[in-house]
Amino acid sequence: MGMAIVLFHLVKRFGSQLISYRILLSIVTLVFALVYLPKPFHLIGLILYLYACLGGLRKWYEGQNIIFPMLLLALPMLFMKYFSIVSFTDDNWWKNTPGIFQITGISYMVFRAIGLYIDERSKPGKINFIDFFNFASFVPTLLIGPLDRFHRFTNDVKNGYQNMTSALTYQGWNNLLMGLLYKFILAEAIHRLVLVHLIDDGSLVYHMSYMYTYLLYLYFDFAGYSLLAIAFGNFIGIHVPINFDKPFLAVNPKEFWKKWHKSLGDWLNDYFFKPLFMHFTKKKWGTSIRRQNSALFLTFALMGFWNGFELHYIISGMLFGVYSVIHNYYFYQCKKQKRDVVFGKLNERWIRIISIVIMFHAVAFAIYIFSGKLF
Amino acid sequence: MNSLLKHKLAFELTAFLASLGFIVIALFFIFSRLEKDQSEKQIITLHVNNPSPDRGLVPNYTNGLSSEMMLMSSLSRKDQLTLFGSSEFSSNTNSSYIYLPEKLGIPAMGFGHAFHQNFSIYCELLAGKEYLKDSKIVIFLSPGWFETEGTNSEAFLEFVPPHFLEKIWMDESISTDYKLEIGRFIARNAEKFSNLTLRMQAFKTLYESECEFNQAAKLRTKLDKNYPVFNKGNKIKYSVEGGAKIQHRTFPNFRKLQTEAQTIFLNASANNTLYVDSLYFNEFVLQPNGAIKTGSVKPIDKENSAEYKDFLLLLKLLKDKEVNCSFVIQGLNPYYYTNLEEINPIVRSIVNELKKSEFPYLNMFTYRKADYQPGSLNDIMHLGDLGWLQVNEFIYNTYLR
Amino acid sequence: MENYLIDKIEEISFTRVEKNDSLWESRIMDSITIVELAVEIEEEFGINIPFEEIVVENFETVDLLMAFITKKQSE
Amino acid sequence: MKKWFYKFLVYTTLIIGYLFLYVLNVEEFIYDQKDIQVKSTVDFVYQQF
Repeated sequence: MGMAIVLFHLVKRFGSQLISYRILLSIVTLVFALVYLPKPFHLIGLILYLYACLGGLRKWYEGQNIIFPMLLLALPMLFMKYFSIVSFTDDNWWKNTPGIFQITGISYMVFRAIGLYIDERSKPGKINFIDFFNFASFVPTLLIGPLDRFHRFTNDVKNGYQNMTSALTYQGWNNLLMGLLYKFILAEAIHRLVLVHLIDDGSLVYHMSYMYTYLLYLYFDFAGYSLLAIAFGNFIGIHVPINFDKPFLAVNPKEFWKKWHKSLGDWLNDYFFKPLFMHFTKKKWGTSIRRQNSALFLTFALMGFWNGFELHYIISGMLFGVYSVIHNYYFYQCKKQKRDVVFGKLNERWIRIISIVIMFHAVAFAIYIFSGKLF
Repeated sequence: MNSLLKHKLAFELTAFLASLGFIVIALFFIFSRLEKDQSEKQIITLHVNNPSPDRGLVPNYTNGLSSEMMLMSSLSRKDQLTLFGSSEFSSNTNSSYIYLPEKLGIPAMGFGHAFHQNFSIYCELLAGKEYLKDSKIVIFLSPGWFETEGTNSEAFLEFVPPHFLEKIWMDESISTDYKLEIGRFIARNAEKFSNLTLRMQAFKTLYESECEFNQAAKLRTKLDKNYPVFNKGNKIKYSVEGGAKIQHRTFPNFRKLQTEAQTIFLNASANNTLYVDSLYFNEFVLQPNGAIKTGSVKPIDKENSAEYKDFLLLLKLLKDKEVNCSFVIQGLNPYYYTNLEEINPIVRSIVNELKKSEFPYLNMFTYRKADYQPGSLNDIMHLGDLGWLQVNEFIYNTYLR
Repeated sequence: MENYLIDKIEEISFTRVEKNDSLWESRIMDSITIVELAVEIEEEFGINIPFEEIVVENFETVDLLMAFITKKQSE
Repeated sequence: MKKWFYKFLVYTTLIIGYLFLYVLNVEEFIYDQKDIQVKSTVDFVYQQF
């Protein structure tokens, strides 16, 4: 990683006329994949599949309905998630197929491809393969995000060398420090000093302490990783979008998803919730509030399925759905009746504090389900 | 832009250097305080309630403090017998640690199970060094031990718990030579442990430094600081309580009891001519095809036997500390083993060493069928009722007449 | 058109709205109500709004919204 | 100044965390039971010699 950054800066200084930024990025990505990733050719195969699907869809698919394109693009990922829960006992030819779909970063690449398809579908012109390759397999964000947008990312790549300013590098340095602190110090300390030493005696105290410790661990580990990804992006002139922003200060589920894994929340909102809810609204199914709630619930249930087809992921996704539904119903009633239906005339600051406390515990519980400790 | 960058660089650098400086000063401060604490001797006293039973068997010390305390209190009680042995410590009612307290009212505790060999006994005695004076100790030797490569790593972990290692390390009255032996053992078996604890590492480093630079004593003080486990205290002390004395009741007629035991055994082993308990014979000796299994032993070269070296080491410690110790050399069944004369030399060497050191011993080993007393072993190698009664008689004669 | 839009926004968001209010910034509209508004507009003006165009840039103020509708109608 | 102090704190935590977690392996002397977790690689079977 460090070598790549140095390389980018050297080329910027001495060879920016010889080789364009996007080609350089592709080469570096390719070398990285070949040297460090366990299955580089699977990865390239997946990118070719996604690119071919995108091209085909743009050329021949005229419909406005996005279900077919989404399923087509998500097919490899669905296989992967499915194969991870079934076990193959009988000896037949497809015994070894699951391995083909276990590719590093497959989920995020599929998500990027779907986002790209929807964003660009009304715009004419061909999508350049190099651009697509760079976007889909951008190394810092390959594994666990954040999810970027094609248009934004390609713009950054276009101005790659100009973007590599000292200001952005400094921003990257700050992100790097925080990322190291979160992932390698705080998350590591929580994991090594607390989490693995909790003694499972089956008591409520154990499960409670595991719940909060795991939440903190997950946050610092995940947010730290995101920060590191952002930092490495920044060092080579890419403004990777932020993913975490003090999520435990969120007062409601809606705000929480703007602060916790924001790029996934936005993705789900833009490409799943919005079309789904629009479809419901056009069909005039039930009342407005019922439509809102069903769309919300389904979105979060999908998120659960996306994490994996295991029961604990699905239940935890649905739980987040239920939180959002409850909050949305409350919010709707407040607006309709023009008063706070739960807190009444309570001091604004107190409402805020109470909301934060409730939200934190609700999240802790859902993440605890997510951890798979309970079932 | 450039001035902005300079400003930010200065900002980062000062923050970094300030924190570095802060940490260095803090560490310096903490270490200087630690140094002071070191000079004040600190004694950690380990204590458990009611640690002084007068009978029973402790198979190993993995139960933590309470099992360690059993050993220490047994060693510290001068009226009590402390028995170290291995696989013969089963639940035979005539086992010394059962028979002596129950029938004769003499407190006795057994320590060990299979694989409890010379080296772990050596470490246990070192850990209990301050209680050794006048302790009554009986060590049960098995000829089979000397065929092994010495105490194995698992047995070491079971019989030499962290407290023992720490106690040995901290005890300045134990000479470095004794400690080096533990380091030698750990170094030799290093790859047989999944990883070494800091304490084990310290012993190993001590040994290796002695091998290379011949300066273990100097290094020790340094190691004390390098291995923070030892910084918790300078000394470990077990707080032991003496229990009530039991008076022995009668002088038993061992001759008569032994004759009775032999008669019972001959009936119980009637299905074979090897003088092996019938049930054992059917299960282990008789082959499915009707053939009778025999055993053989490997000749032991005492110069190269790790176990024999461990035995000499143990003997040296016992002599050094003037322990009131005696030995039982157990036999093997010459009807089952066909070439016992092969290990007769090493048994003779053991006996010679014991004679030289003037420790009382009972030698039950013989390679001649004619000298073998049927019933002294229940099977091919474990003491039977007759054997235990002979041992009990020996202990009684040694310590109580 | 302007009056219709303001009426609809007020109906959906249960809030009083002025012509120059920034709908998103001041939290009058959110990701849910913005979709409801878009569907109402589709029906009223007979245009088709792909969901990916329901974004803040097009819906931030009543003025922007009017420009967007006009553009869509002319397509 | 506030920002500077924040940065100072970040650096300090990073350095101390690094020392404790990666140089000293602090859990080894916080959790004493680690000694018991050491396993022998020799299979221990209660067999007769």
